[in-house]
Amino acid sequence: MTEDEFTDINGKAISLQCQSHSNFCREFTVSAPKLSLRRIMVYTCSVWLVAYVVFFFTQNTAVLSSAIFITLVGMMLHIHFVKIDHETLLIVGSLGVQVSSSYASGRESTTFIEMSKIKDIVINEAIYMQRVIYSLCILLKDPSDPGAVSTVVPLFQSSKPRLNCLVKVYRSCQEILAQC
Amino acid sequence: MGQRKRAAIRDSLANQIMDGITLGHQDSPKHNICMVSDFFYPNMGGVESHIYQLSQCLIERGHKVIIVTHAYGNRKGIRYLTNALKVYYLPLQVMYNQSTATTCFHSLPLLRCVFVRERITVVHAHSSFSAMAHDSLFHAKTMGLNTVFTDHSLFGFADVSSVLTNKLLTVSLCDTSHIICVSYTSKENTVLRAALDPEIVSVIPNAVDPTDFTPDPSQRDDSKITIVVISRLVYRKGIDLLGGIIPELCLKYPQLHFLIGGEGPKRIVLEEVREKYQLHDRVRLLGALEHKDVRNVLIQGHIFLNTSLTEAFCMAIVEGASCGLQVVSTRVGGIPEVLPKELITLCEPTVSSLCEGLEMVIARQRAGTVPPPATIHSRVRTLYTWRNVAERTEKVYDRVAKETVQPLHRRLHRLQAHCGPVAGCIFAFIAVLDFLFLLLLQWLVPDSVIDLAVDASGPHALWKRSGNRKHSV
Amino acid sequence: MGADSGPGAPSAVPWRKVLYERQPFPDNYVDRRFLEELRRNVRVRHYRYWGVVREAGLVAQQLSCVAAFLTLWWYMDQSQLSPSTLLMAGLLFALLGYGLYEALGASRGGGRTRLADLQSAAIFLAFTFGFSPVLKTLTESVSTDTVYAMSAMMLLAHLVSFPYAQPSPPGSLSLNAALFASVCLASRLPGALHTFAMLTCALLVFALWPCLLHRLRDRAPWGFPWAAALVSLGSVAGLASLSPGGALLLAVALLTLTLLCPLLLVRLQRHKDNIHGPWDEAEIHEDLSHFLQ
Amino acid sequence: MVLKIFFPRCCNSADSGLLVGRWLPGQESAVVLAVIHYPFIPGQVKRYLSELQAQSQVELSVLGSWSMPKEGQEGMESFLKDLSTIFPQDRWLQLSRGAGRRGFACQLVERGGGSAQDGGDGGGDSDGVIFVHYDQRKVMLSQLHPPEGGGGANGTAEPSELRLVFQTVARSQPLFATDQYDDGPLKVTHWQSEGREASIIVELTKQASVPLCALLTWLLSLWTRLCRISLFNMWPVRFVTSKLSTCVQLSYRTDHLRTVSSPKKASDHMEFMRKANIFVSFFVDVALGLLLISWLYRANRISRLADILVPAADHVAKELQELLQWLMGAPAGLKMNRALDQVLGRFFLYHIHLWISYIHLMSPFIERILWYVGLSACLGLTFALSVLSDIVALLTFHIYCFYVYGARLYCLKIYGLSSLWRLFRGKKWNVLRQRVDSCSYDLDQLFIGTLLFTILLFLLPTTALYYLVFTLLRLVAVLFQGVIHLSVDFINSFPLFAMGLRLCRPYRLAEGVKFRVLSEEPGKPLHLMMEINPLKYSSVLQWYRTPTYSCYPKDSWVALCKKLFVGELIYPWKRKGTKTD
Repeated sequence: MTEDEFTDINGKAISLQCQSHSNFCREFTVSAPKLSLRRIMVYTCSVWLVAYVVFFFTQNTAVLSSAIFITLVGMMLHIHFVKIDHETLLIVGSLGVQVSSSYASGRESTTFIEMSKIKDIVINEAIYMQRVIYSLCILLKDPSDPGAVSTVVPLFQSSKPRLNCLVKVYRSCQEILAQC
Repeated sequence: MGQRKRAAIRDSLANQIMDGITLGHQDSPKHNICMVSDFFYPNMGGVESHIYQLSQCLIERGHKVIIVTHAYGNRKGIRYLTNALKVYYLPLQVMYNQSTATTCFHSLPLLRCVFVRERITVVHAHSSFSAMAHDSLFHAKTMGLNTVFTDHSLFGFADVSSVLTNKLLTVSLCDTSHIICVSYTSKENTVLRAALDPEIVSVIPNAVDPTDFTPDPSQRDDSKITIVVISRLVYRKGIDLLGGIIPELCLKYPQLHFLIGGEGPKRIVLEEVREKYQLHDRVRLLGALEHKDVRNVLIQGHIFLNTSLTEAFCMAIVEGASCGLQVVSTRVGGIPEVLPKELITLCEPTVSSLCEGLEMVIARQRAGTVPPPATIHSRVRTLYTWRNVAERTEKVYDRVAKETVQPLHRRLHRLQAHCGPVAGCIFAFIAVLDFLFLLLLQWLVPDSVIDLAVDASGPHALWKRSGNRKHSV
Repeated sequence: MGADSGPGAPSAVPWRKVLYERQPFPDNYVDRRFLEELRRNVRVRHYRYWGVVREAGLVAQQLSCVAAFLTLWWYMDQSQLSPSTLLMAGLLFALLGYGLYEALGASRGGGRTRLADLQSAAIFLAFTFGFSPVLKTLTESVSTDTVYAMSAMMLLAHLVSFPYAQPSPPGSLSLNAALFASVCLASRLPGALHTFAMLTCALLVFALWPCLLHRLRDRAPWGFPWAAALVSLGSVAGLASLSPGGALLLAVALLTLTLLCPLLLVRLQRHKDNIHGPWDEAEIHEDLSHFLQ
Repeated sequence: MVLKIFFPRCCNSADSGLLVGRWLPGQESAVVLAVIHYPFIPGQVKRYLSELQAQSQVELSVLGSWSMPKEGQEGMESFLKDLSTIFPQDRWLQLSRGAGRRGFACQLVERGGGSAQDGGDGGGDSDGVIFVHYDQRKVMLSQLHPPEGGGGANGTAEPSELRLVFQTVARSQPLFATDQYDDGPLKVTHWQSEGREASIIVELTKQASVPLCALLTWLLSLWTRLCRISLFNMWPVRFVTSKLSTCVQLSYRTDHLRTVSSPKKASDHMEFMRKANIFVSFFVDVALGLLLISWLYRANRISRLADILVPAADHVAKELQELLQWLMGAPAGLKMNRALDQVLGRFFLYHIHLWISYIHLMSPFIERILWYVGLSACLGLTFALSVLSDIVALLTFHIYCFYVYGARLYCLKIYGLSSLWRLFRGKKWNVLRQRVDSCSYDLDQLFIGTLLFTILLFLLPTTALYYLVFTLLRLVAVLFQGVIHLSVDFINSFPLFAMGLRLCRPYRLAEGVKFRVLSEEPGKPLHLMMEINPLKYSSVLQWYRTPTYSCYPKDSWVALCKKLFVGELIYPWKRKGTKTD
């Protein structure tokens, strides 16, 4: 098991954890930095400040309680639906590829793609938010026409690692794909 | 990630980062060229094929070429064409006639990203109708890149709209390093329009691929005489003249046939003429033609007729002549420069003059005094080749690469001095804003964070090298 | 062939403006003959002052027509002119005009018979007469200012869009605008018969008079300036009976239009600077429409 | 090639014996279903297997041997090795679990076709084996999505490996019927179902449901025949029934009941789920309806309702009258044509007058009608709601009429104005070329056209105002009906059963699987745990929503606004198809 430091496309530090369970089963985990307490504090405080200003002018206590409620609910929603803690790619030779992302709240969403459906794993260029970036993608076969690609499943979508990190994962994956 | 598209960077993807040995000849410097235009495949036309063919020949000569255009319908993202020609279809809003809307700023983030990641040294914009081309020139100058512009069209000076566009062109070209025009007439026009120093304007004609347009006399029916017209059916192509020629000649020569390829708003004129004079069997309207079908239509005719009212170069007559047809054309724009006198009959843009010219050619055709198609083809074949165009364009790049791009204060000064007090000040202000926007972007996303792209063509090309390797094995 | 222009050895071969030949000059070579085909002011027409004045007379007389119509309406609105008088006068003028029209038109083109003319006249009269009560109540609830503003706009539109080059048949937009304005104005009049008379008058002034004038200009060119002058004088005189100031203004406007504007046009021709060259879009001078008709 | 062995968790600590299962065709993988313990008689094993195979249509076979060393059974290994000669197979697995160790050891003995030569590579190849542990019960009961035959494109391709595993386990249900504690000739370890008693009750209900279904079917056929009588097929009746939402709901429910009560057994999972969903939602619907009845018929609520209803309708008519009076004046200071305004206003006032007298004629019977209509709630809440919607539609019929008059008048004006505006500019619409051409009109055409244009233009505000007011009224009524329709549709189509299943037994509806790495010892085979990935709630809704006549507005908002502007009649809550047939 090795752990390397890389950066994502915005220059933030991320870490790639490669775990080799056997020579045809590998697990890659890209972890984004944890939810920073400072940012949460800044957001919460700003919301409360605004609420207090409103309260100052309206003298309505409902504003304050709703501000507290909004921050709490917003934080819950954020950690449950938005903030992704780490993304895992488990590739098992001849069985398939499992992509899972776990949210900061511990919720996990997993998809398993069988090897028979996978055409290839490639590094792809894509236009994303006024940028052109590289991303690792799984190409799925078209069931009616085995030569064609029906869908492209992008990997590591929340932590967008840079090319050097992708190349490392890509090579490992290709080694396993070449075996079977 | 809406715009993801497959770009099969495969196999030895990472190798190129490790070993960057250059293969190929080292005699001249190699450039990283970015062609920018709103017009590219799948749109069809002269500019589109010019960009494509020129890029192919430049790749052949060892340069790295990428093309940037806007997204066409579902075709967005990054694609590769033949010989690893990389095309960026950027998601910019199309406003009118396949030209993007421009705000001078909104395209900067994407274009900067492309320029940085592809390590572009020369930005080559095409067509004065393309807003994206002008945008990219503007941004490239802000980023300190060398710029080249190719003008494909002619403009008048008479009406209000041309006065405005000419002003914009003046602003856009006033600090562009070099300009390329497709004919001498076009050069005179561009120099006048943009108030340029004629020294920085080169004339490099368009070309046709002669192998695509070979004659085949067996395809044509010699019992009748067929006149072929291939153009978009719009006013500028003189379709109204054609509508006058058809009844005149058809009444005179019963064995005369017309074959008209193309589509456009003026189609209705031709249909009305055909209905009125009952010429359904002699005038065939083929509708829009694909580029590959053009030759099949051309070789069915004896005479190629071009009725354009204005034309910078006119590839169509070269294609017609290359297929061995007798060419009759109006004497407008750069057309007299294109073909030698023995291959073309030039007429004034009036119905009577064109009919006269056509009758003369028909008489010669009947008498059998015209040279055989193969002779004409062999004469035309060597006139315009893309290799030659690429060679001459390369020299322009070499010259441009030696020049230094003007720093911001000089640029502002030049804008104010050259473009008039009002427009100059406005655009100097916009240039400053653009520069500030660039600084902001550089602070938000530093150049070091942008991944350098894997070269698909050029000296460090990944694909070419893997190809070479295969050969050596 | 290179892009560098350099001094270059003076070549024996003269430069030619052709692309099909490889010439021993760099691509950015600038010859002495560069821009020699540039022409200035190729198609400038030299106007004669009195010719322009003559043409401008048409504009002036149209303006006077509008003024005359408005004068008539004013008299009707003030009930100083009875509708029957106006109708009678209208009938008289119509018959006179028709007679003149027929006399001038030697050949009857287009196949319009007298019966068709009669039919048209019947339709005009019947519809106008039938609708005049409706028209009368039409703008009741609309304020007078709105009606005036709308009429002014429409009359202006009529003047702007009037096909001065070829006034017969009168252009759709100009005629419609004038009729719209006259309907608006007529609906303000005190009675249904007033409305009817006013509309008939509008028809005469805006629809039939331009036809007659056009024929007059075609067939009897000498008579046209006199007719125009007559109309202008008549309208000025009519307006003078209402308000002398307005008449003065109208007279000044007419004089400016007929005398001053042509003078300016002829004078300012000298400052024209138009660039022409081989790059210009060729213009089709022939009339190609005859192939389709 | 990597060998995959799907191994049930319950057999982890079974005694030594034979592995029974199936080699998946075309895949390098085996599914172990059960372990037959020593001692056994080979002939009996073979017979047992062939019986099971006939029952379950799965090619069961002996895959190999399983050894779980215990004290006193030292010689077992060599014995198990020899078993391969008794059960001739192409490949023979030898799994063994070391005492106190978690991992398994695996040996694959391959035999060439026909020859008895042992493949020698069995021993060292343990690296190329993956053990995938699975929970036999969950895999057996779960349904992989998309279900087979559901997607047309997927149905043609051969099933994937996972699907085969799921199929194999699900089909070999008869194997799991044998009880561990039965005194049979063979001792087998596999998943055991518990709670026989509950299953007896289920069985009894099944038995009872058969005559019930038959009765229901008979009743339904009677009802259908009644509906088919030619009297009901005449045009006016059909037209009315297609407009009344109660009748639509009735036919819809009949369809549902027919589906549920059909005596055929559900052929596949989707159909079963559909039936269950319909049944549950019908049940809930009726329960809610009964609840409503019990509330409604207590404390004389019906008569109070009737007392409210008539004055309400009266009040609405009064309000409308006042509105019309207001419109006939100078509403909001707008400049209307007085004559036209009076004509229109009087026309509508007369209509309202008619309406009021009709209501008053009806008022003595209202309570009766309501009483009987209320009974319909025992058929379900949806019926009550549909009846309510119909009543609202009937009570607002005058508004509908006004709307139609206004819209027609306005539409006519707009069309006239648009074509006259073209004439005004000297253009005309070319029908053949579908575009506006320029055209030179005759003098008389121009004159009359302009006259009409002026008249229409000045009358437009009056008509437009009437149209606007009545359209707004109409939209309010439509909105109310739309809300009722939406709720009825929601009750009809919501897959209650599937949702409940997803909530209580998440593994029953599987979207796929997920794997977890169990142990990793170098040199030992890889162990993975296969878990069921339950279907998302949104996908449950998408898969199992009962298809209904959907009554959402089909037009986009822009199209709706455009229609409103040009004065076309809108029926936003009705399906488009109903009007045509």
